[in-house]
Amino acid sequence: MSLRDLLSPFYVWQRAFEKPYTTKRPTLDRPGAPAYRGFHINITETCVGCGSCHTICQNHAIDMVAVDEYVGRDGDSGLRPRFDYGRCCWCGLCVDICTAGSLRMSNEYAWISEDPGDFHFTAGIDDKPWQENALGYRRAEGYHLYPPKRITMPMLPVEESVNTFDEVVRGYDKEQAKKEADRCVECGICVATCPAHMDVPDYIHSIRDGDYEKGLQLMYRTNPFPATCGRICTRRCESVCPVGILGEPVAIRWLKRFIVDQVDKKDYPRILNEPIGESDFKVAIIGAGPGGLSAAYYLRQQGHAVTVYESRASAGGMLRYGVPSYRLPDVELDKDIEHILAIGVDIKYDTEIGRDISFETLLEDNDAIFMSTGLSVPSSMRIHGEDHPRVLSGLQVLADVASGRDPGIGKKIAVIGGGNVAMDAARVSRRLGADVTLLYRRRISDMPADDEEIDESQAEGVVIVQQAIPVEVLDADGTERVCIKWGEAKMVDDPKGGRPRPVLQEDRMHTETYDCIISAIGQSSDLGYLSSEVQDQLAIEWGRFKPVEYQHTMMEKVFVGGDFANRTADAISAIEDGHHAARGINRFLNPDAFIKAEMQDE
Amino acid sequence: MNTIDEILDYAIDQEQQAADFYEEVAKNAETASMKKILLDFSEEEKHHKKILQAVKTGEHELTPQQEILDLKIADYLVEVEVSKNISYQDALIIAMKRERAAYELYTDIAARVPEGHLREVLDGLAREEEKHKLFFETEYDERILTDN
Amino acid sequence: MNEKTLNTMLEKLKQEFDISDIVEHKPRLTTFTVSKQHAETLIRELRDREAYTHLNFMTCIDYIEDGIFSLVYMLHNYGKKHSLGVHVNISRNGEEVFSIHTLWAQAWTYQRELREMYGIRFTDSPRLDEDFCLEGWDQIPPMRREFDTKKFSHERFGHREGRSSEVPREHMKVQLYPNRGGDEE
Amino acid sequence: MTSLNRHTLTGHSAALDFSQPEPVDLSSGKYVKLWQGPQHPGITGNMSLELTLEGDTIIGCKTHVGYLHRGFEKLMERRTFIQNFTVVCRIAVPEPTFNEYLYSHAVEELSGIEIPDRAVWLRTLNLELMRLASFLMWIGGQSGAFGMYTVPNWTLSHRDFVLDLFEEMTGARIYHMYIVPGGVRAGLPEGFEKRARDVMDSTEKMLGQVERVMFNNAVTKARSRGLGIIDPEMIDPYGIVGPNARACGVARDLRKDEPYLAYDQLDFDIITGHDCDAYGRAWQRLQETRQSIDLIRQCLDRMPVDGPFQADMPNVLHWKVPAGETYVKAECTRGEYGYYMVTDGSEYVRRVHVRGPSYTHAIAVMERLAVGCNIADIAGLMVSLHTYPPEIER
Repeated sequence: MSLRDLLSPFYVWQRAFEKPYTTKRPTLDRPGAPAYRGFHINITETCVGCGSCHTICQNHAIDMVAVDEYVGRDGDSGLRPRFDYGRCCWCGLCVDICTAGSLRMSNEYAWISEDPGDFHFTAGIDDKPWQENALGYRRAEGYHLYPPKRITMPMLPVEESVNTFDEVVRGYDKEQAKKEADRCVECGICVATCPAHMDVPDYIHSIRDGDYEKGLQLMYRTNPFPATCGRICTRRCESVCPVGILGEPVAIRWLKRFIVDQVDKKDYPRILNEPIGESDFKVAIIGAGPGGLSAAYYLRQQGHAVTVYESRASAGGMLRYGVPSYRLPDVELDKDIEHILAIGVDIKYDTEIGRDISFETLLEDNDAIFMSTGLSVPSSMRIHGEDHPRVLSGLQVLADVASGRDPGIGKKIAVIGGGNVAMDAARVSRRLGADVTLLYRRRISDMPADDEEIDESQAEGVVIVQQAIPVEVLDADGTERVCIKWGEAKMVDDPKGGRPRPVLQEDRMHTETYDCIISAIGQSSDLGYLSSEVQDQLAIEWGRFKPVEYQHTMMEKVFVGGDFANRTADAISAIEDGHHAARGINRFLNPDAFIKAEMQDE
Repeated sequence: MNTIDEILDYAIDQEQQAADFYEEVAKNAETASMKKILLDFSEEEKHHKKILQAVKTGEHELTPQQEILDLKIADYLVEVEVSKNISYQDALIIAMKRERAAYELYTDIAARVPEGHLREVLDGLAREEEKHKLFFETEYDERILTDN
Repeated sequence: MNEKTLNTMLEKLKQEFDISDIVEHKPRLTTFTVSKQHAETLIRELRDREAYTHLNFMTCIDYIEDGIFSLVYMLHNYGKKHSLGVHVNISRNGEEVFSIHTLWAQAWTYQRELREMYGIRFTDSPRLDEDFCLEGWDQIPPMRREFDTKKFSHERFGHREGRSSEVPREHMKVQLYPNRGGDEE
Repeated sequence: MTSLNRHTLTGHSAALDFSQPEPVDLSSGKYVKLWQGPQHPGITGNMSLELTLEGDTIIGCKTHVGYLHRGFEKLMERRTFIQNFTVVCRIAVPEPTFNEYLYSHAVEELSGIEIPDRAVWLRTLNLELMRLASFLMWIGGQSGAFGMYTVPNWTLSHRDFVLDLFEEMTGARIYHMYIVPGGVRAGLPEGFEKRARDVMDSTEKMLGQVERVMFNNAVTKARSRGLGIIDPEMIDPYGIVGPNARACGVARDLRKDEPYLAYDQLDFDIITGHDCDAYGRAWQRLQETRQSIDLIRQCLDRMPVDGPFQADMPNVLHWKVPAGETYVKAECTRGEYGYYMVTDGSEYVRRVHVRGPSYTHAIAVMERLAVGCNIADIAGLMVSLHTYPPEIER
């Protein structure tokens, strides 16, 4: 034993004169680190109630509960997470997965209450002292628990696409689709917003499982046009997809298309194998667009004798005569239509109600009628000189091209409008070799057309002039040309609210000569086949129907749907109208069965 | 038209005439829904009339200095004919153009009278008509110029 | 360990023992399955002849669907920095297994744990039936896959009152579109 | 069969005698049974020693665990791959991040995920800070076990300074849940490096004081020299790893032997000792604590300050890891810590086995070294093996 070993320990005395390590303040006053994982905060206005926090919580500490402050609406389930601090382990996975970025943690970690119920609370709804706490854990930038970016869709390169009517969007391959399907958090919030309430999370799940036949079956439950909608759907679902709040929404439309692309048409009867019921009723359907054919598909499954009357030579309505083939190839549309017809739906082409058969006869001969004749008349601009022969309608140009006729547009043209028809007309014209200028009275951001359509149009060389209000059509030199006078608009805020309105600046006028002007500013319905008495009975307002529940009109046997009966005027809404009308017609034809069933439910 | 009351009476009468006009067109309209729209227009004119009557009794004041937004939609549209199967678009065009004409009339007269109370009343009436025009132009912008 | 030495060793072992399913997971880890009859000798040979002197661990995987337990002996060769995972498949139904408690001092502990958690018996393994982690356990051995932890906890412990959760999609359907969607036909 | 190889392998019969002690006749009155634990402060964590004494001398020791069994390996079979990462940290309470790292690493290896460079360095830093915190707690424990309570005050306060760093870096002091499959959850906060260096400087200074007070101490030496001697021949047969082995002169360290994370880019040598007793092991750990401070400084010097810290990940809500099997390991304060993972291609892991060094150190080794020990030294002996009961039970 050395002397050193005896003396050295007394060194501890030196510490007595140094600053102590301990602090005098009560420890409760010590705030957590800025990113401390303390008690939960939820910004309930931002939260969309997707329930991902509930799903990921390994402790089952989170319930999704209805709260008085929020009700379900597009993009918000109205539910909010409720925490059970008897189970929480403060891992913060709920914060990491939060699709809306609304969930975070405060750096508060001390909380005393005698009531155990206080530790079971709805963050942001039940008042808690840390709700306004600015510090605490939140998901770090660049850290994700699901891929925020979409799998890029292979597209035809612009230099090719502008020269062909071949489909621009090439579709995902299996690997890409699986990856994209993987991004879905399966909250199902999109289902409420989809007009047809398709089982979106379920068919996306089927892609992850590689079970495309199941995916197809799931889609046909609510939509007999999956090949079509997988291409041209307005995809309201994607606009509410929670994954899109902080990243890009799941490409629901492309995934739907992917499933259809995987299944051969000849396998449809085996896979879908719809049971056809027994019925003696006869139902007539006016218009073989998506609404009419959807109604036909679901009505036929009940066993009714279904006859569709179509004024044109082919079925599909606007899908065939309005949507260009580079967006929706005929063969894909036919894949949908042929299956609907294959289950025993009868169709009469080139048969116009009011000309070949009267509406009254139809009413007499059938037990119910579903009308879905859409918006087929192009709107007029009502400006001077509009009746110039070189002013064409967008609808006509599209129908001509769809039918294989030359619309004769020339080499330098102007398109007027900002909707999808205007974009279609512009892009079709580019494919026909014309230089295209598109005049729109508002800003590009105000355009009702799909953003993708706007982007692709511009990529294909369509020149968009925004805030351009046409005021007059003038004669040009020679009968093959036409002049348009337009003025620049400035956007003025509407004092009563709403979107800013364009105001013409009369000192900023332009005149330009074109080979033709394609007007595509909107459409209205053609109800000429209905007598004014019938129109009155149907209670049509502003050329549109206002059906009651189950698409029923004021006339006993008549149900309506599609563009002229809804405010959204897109294929998926028409499809749902048809499906819903089919339900309504079944209830109307078999009232006893439904009343019985409802009584049993109660 | 020299006194303010005379001017207001004229304006009130004009509103009544407009209301009568829409009622007349409504009578001939083919469908019930169009009838309803035109009768709504007529009600709107009667509402205008009430406002002017309130101005006359002093219960309401005109606002001659107010800036009213002019969307200039009516200015460049073609004249349309009144018919029994008139469309909503055309009914709106007729309404816009009538309000525009009234506005121009009052502005015109105002320019010819000396500055003073009378002129203020005329300017005020012009603003009223401009407001009515904006009402129909907004409707046109919302419902007709949808571009879809 | 270079590939050649490894292959030479494996070839040699294959000749002597009933070895199958050789998988090289990464340069430092190879696993294979050996029949129960050969396993004890093989493991001893690996320790004494091939210098796999370190027992990293010993454990068991329950392949309930195949009716087997796969015992895993992870052996390490410090010199070659290589690990060998030796799998020995036995029946789930109470098949008794040789003990390696004479080869490594900690082996009996593993075997005692495996008896408790899976119900596997190791011949002559010391203190095999002493409780390890569990005291007064009256259920089936808990690591067997058929033991349902959630059910057990539901039955054994209470629930907090007032807990219930709604599914966003169902909630929205009831609220927003009760008569629509693909369900009611 | 029981005599197999016992005498033939090395010739050192004593080291390789694994046999259980003979039961004694308690009714003879010669012996006393004494339970130490499970809450005894001289036991590192909650486990019990069932001691048989003859006078002051221990003639038999049985260990009892089970007070911390939470069935994590079972729970992990019933949770998704992302959920598990919040569970694993609890498997070794004073040193949770090794579980986070090894779990994540096993999942990444099986799913073929390469983590970005910055995540590699952040993980290395995190693990070394953990080693430092763990050693600081251990030094306090060892000193306390020999009856000196000044040193625990010093070292545990410095451990708390390291925990402050963890709190900043990870959002929590103990269960950091920072290392996640795919990378880490965040970069370093503003000013972290400076604060970390300050803590390193003051800890280094404090360690000097500890050396003077605890190691150059006649009492410590008297009580720990010759206590719990590990015969080097025991090392492989007993599976002894880490500082317990290195203190016997066995130069094995996974950071060097099978480098993981950024260890192949750090400058350090394996530290070894030659005294196989409790003092030698304590000295070994003191040096490794200093080495850890050096490695932390190297990490702070060399780590990239920007760039991604997470690999591209699938959606963790329905993450399926391909079927496979792996064993990954890392050098924790006690030696080889390992995760054996078997996956079957589903959303759940098929089997995870966690290999903690205490499994043998606290049971087989302890039961053997205790025999012949004085009852007063049993706590010091137990601590000198540096064991964590929760990793035995999982």
